[in-house]
Amino acid sequence: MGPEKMKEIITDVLKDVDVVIGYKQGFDKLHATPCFINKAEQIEEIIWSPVCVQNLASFLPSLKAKKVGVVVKGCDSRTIVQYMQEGLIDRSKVVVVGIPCTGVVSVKKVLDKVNHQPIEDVVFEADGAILVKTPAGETKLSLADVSPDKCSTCLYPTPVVYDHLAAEPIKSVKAPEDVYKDVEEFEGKSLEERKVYWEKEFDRCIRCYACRNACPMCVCQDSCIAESRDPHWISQKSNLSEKFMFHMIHSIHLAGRCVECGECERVCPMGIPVNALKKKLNHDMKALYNYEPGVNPEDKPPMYTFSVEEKKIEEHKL
Amino acid sequence: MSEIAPKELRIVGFLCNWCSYGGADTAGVSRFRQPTDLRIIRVPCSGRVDPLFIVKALLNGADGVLVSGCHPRDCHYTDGNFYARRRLEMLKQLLPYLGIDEKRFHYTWISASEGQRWQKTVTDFTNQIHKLGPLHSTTEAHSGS
Amino acid sequence: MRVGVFICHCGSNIAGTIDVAKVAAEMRKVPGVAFATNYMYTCSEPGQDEIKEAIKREKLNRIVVAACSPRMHELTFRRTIEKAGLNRYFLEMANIREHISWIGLDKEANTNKAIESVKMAVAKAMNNKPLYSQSFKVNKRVLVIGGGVAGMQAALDCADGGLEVILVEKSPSVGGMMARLDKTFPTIDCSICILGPKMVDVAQHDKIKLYAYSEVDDIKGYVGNYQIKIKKKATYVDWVKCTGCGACMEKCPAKNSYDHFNFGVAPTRAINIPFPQAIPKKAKIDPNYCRQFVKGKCGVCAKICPTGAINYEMQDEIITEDVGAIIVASGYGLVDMDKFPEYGAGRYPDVITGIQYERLLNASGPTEGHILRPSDKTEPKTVVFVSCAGSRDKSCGIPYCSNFCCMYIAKQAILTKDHIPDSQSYVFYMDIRSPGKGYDEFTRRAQEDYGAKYVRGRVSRIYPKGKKMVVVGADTLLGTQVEVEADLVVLATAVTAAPGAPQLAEKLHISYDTFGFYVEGHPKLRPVETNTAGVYLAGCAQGPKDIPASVGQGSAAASKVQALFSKDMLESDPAVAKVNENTCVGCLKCIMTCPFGAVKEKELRGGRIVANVIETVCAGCGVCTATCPCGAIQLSHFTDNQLLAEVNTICQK
Amino acid sequence: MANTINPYLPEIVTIKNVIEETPNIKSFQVVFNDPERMKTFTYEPGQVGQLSVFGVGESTFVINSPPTRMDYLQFSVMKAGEVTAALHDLYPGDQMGVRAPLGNAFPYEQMKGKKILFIGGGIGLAPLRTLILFMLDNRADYKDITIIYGSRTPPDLCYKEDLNEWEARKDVELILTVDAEYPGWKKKVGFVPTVLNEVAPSPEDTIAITCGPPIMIKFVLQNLAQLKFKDENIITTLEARMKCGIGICGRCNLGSKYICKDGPVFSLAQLKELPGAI
Amino acid sequence: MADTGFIPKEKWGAFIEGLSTKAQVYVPCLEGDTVLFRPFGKEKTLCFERPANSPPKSVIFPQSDTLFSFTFIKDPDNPQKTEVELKEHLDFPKTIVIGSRPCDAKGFTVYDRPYTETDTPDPYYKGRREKTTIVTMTCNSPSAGCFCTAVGGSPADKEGSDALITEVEKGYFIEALTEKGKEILQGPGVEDGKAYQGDATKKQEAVHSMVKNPFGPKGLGKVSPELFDNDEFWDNAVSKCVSCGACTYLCPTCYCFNITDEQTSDKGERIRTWDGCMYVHFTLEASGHNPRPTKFQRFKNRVGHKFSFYPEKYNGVIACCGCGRCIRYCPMSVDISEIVSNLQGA
Repeated sequence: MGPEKMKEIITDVLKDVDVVIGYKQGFDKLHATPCFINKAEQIEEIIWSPVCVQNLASFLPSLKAKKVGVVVKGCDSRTIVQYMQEGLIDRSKVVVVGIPCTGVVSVKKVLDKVNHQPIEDVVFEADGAILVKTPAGETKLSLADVSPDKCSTCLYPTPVVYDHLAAEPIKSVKAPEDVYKDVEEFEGKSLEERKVYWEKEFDRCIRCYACRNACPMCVCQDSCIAESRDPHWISQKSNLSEKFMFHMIHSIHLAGRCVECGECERVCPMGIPVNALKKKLNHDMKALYNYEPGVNPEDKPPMYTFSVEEKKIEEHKL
Repeated sequence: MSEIAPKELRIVGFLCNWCSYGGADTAGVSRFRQPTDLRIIRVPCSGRVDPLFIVKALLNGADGVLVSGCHPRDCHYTDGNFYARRRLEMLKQLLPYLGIDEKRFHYTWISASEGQRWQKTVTDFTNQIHKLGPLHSTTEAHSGS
Repeated sequence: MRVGVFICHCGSNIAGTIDVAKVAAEMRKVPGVAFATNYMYTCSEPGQDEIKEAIKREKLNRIVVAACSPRMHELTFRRTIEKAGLNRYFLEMANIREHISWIGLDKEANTNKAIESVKMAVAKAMNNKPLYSQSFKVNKRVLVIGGGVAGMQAALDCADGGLEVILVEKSPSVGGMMARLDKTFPTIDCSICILGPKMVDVAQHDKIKLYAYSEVDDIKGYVGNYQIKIKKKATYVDWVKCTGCGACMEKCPAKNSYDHFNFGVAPTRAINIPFPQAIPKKAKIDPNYCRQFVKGKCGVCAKICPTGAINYEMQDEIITEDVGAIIVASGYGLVDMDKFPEYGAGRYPDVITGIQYERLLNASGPTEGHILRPSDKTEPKTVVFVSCAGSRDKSCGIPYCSNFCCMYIAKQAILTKDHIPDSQSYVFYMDIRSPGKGYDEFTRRAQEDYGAKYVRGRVSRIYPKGKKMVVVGADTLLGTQVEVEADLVVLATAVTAAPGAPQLAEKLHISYDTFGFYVEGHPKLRPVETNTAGVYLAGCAQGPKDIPASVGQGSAAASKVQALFSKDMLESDPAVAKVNENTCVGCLKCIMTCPFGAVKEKELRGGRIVANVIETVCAGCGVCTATCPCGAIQLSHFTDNQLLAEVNTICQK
Repeated sequence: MANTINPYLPEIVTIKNVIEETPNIKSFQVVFNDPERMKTFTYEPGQVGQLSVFGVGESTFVINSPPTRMDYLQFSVMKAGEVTAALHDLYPGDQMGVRAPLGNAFPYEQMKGKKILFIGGGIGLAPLRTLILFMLDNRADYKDITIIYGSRTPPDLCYKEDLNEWEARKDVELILTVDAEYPGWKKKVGFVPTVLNEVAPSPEDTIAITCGPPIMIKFVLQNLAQLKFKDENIITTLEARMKCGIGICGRCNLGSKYICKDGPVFSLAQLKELPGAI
Repeated sequence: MADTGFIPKEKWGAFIEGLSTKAQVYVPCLEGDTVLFRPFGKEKTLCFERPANSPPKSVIFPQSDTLFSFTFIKDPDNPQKTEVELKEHLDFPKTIVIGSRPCDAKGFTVYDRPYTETDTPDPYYKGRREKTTIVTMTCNSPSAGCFCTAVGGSPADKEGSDALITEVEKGYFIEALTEKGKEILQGPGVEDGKAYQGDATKKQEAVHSMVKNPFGPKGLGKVSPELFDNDEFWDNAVSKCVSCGACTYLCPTCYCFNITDEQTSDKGERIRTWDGCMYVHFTLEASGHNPRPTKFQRFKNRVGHKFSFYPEKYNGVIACCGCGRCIRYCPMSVDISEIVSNLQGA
């Protein structure tokens, strides 16, 4: 399934919208970059391969005034559903070009495998093998080895919402109970171990806000309380408690809203597992309210509603 | 400050104005003895309590945080404590994931007439925090990058 | 910033266990505090003058009063500083009495805690912003919930004062419990004779709109502007046509219907008028017993009714009324007999409740005023009264005293002797509570003039023996076991909250205690107010009380409403949510969570969408503020920065 | 700069007097706590200072008292954000921090012997006030001085005492205007640029100095051009968010120029060279 | 010159440890898959193989730095009056950075001009800079996205460093470039380096040739003023930018900062923290006015500063060291070299 079908669809969609957001090749073959297509001649630039990692749906709220076509993978499509739940987009002004996806690469993992050499070429072979060429030679990798963790438990390889589908739908072969295995595993650690773990991870944070700005559900963006004096939740100091607090703000604001696209973690230049806390929260939302973000447009995010009788919440005793 | 200060731990309480703050008043009027560690912040409703206040307190030096509102269905603002319940439960479950003992945070419902229940809650929670000891906060561990 | 701090001694209430001078001295060291002092009674007139003078003399612009609970005196001091020219929201209070001095004896620990608490208040005060009220129009109509003596009194006082009154009564007639009483203590007045005229007044008053057999379904709005939904329950009789002739009741074949008015002392008809003096005097069908409903055919009443008022198809009806204030006089209930297995749990027909006995005594009751045992309709010669059946009994979950049982038992003992001169009454009591005017004399008359034998002790068991009921109890004064073979036993069953009281409280947003009684604004000083502006209490809904007290509260509540309505415009509380349009991102999550629908979408010039708070609808709960991810919607007076200032003060040390 | 070692370290001053100019503008007269410093402190008209409310932050204001009157330094503060709100809460006797002087000054040397036209709006009179008072204190050095000043309403006019004094002087022409009719107001009504056109001063041998809200400046510049003022004879002073005050932190740059260091005073000719300035 | 030395591979660890007894030593450490400069400690995993994710700029220009602390002093007898006492913090420890790359070192020279070579030098930067020895390491190979040679640098460039280390087969060849650099040669286990000079030069040249030049054979030319002031050009170029600050915070030459006050009760600090011109708050004024409200205006300023404004002010020196971090770590793979190429017009 090459990008040809997708190009055809986009050619069609473009007649009807102001702009289509797709992927084109970035500064090397390992990097794709979003492209905003408003002229037919740009369509040739479009690519589709496992390097197309960005969640393009994130751009939709900022383009609310326009009619927009957007290319989404299964995971990214949940963003659109969540936007619908929260009323952040006008669905009638969005044309979704869905791509059934068998997994993307983690650029960090690939670079690690090739010692961070400059990339000269990347070829995806039919059997799932990846040939990466660097000045030091050619390395053969398998997609499964260099996929981000989210792909290994992906339940939605085919977009949950779309207007056009660029290939035949793919059924998930992953077990739903595995999605939060990492959360449960981490819960096996002692309190002290967990504390030390997070302190070490968050200590690397440089508060560049890439995680926040790349997050499709961080609606505040320029109005984020991490940078405001009124309210003054955190200072600009770069000590651990402030970094920790920033990540708590980020996570708690995403409670029951994170669609697990993993952008926060992918874009972190310091390699902090930023998505892990949100996964934990999602795990709890599922357990408490049987809620899964970004799946059903009719749902209401659990933090913005309630039940008079909460069946799963027990009163805490002292 | 005074010598007794080190014996006390830092406990922050968020009490809704209509029920629990009144409950604490009732306990006071009834002269129900309580430990002195707790510092009370009056809020209109438990629904006003952003879970981030609790995180902020725990990260910045508090050893325990107590939130108390009206009993479910008895909220002065109808639904405020229903939202509070979801938010606070979310936090209650998240804290241990971060390595913070969830016992350092307690939320409950106490009405304006329940002075005795308030006394018991403060006493038990304070004892619980003392059992856990001070929370070694993460502040100024090392400032990296 | 120039904060002035005033530490109140409250006599020795605070100063006894807090070193107030030290607290004031510590405050003088706090940056931003320009003045700090301690004073014997800050709330007294000279105390308030001291604040006013200091504001002018020291050019203070924020005031912290460390004293009692703000629930007590916040308004007092707000007015004080306003008189001195400061915005009233520049006041903060530190509660060093209820929350410190009264709950601990360790002066050092208390002083330390007080210092920190006052520092918190100073930190918050420095973040206080001036807030200004908006005025809004008051709807000068009042809703009275409950047509008992308290509710009727409130309704009449309001109506006589010129207010329009909506009176909602759950049962088919007004009158409440008092209408069921035979006589009243201590005067032995005929109850219905003194109540009846009031009931008629209610019915005939052109300012009172009575909804009988109706319930409050829903309440929206706020003081001055409530929207009430009233459910008129189906009576299956068109009350416009019904003349109350009673023909239907005579002919109704369903003769075994439960008589709610008479507490089941005897059966009644499925279609009935509850009692001869009922207001409104209209018939109503009980579909649980009516053959037309139970069996699907009968129609006798429809045939007999001279005005054709019967309508089996009638449905409940919802009516909307707008009012500005609400008086809750929803009355009380009585504990179920099945709470008392040791007394037969209601299985013995000759063990009855006090209110049932009233109906036996009453001339318009089922026995036409003859005391006849329910089992065999014979006159009892030995009657045992058991007080505190449930009351003051923790095992029953009722630790409180039901207030008026001692008195009505004495009355019933007297009436028993009047009705049956050769009878003997026994009263098992725990304490005789008769503190009212003429009350104690009354209980003595029962004993001394009417020969009632008072036994101090609890009844442990009642069991039947032949036609008699054996009452086994202790005489704690003599220290002996007592057994009385009685013909009839009357239990003074405990007063409880009215059925459904918590549900009504939830609709009203008022508090209720563990037992379901509504909580007054202050037990001493605001006995008929609630903490919800515009909602007032009267009668037993607040707790057990006798008729004069209930009537007094009805009048008191009415006068509160009159005072409220004396102005055409009310001032809104400005401590409501406010949107910073510069930082609002228009995600509108606040709209999703606002319990009052007070937040609306607003389009700015240029098309940007932001949230907008309707100030008069906002009740100030702050749910939106805790929802808003970007801190753009802030609850005034409880902003993030104000609460963070308090948190930070606690956390530093 | 007296403190050559640390340009970030403010000097402590004490507020001597606070004047409520308008409902939301207050002027603060301050003196250095160190009396020696008060004697050695020098600056030129147009230079600015950073005022510190410790715990809140810093904000930039022009020193609007002239170097010819060194009893105190005066700053005028319009309430807008966190720092200005905190400044408004200060009273005589309170302390604050000052970093001054910063930035460049009006080219008053080059103005000598010329006619001077001041055009100000609202709080924009503050920087002009320094220069006006400086020129009045050196009156002989300059030819005709004309001041056109306006505000929204009469209560919004700043420096009312000065205005009265200037009005009384024969060697100054003061033209006051307010945006709309106002009870008791007998002087001109209309926006400053309109009044400028009515007055129609000759560009001959004249330097125009203007400061005020951006929209006013925009039209004043247009109208001055129509009146045939040359770009190099039009001087304005810019306002921008400054932090460091020494041309590093990157906020106030217009291309390669930093308002805090290379400005705030620019001629229109200079501004036209800078990207995004106009 | 005797200004060279050699450290055999097996003594490398001891060499660093030795230096760490005399100064605060910062070395690139591996944490997870991230390399960043950390104070040396035996428990750390050192990683010199590739450039660190973030440059060592925080050593001299900490992300958050206390400019001074203030204390309010009150006389309880006269509570009306509050005195303020200020205290600067200008004591800086002797520090050595080992393992920075030539591009990182060049970054410091970009700082030096505005921070030290003015009439109002920045005492915090200057103080740390003077106390810090920069021991740079020649790159083993270029990294994805880097282009130092196109902006006047090289993988073995000496500018800004006190010493340059080049890894050769048997160990590390050191070249001292300044007096501070010479002190490094006194470190434990340093042998005579002459014999390895040749190997080192060979390696340096080899790596140099591997670096790509994104500006084509003609190299970096003049920015076209027409394009530079063309809003549409910028709008198209940066529509995918998410306005985060990863590029600026990882940039060795980005030096913008913020100053804020933090206060707790009677004391507080004025802190200087990293800030970036990519953030909307950066230029937002209290009135709500913002001279650079859109992300393309902010991006334009960033590119303009590096390739136009800075060179204009400082004799044509480009304020970009070509480290490639802003490209490599950009969430959306925005490529500044591509934008600059396009800015040169036809």
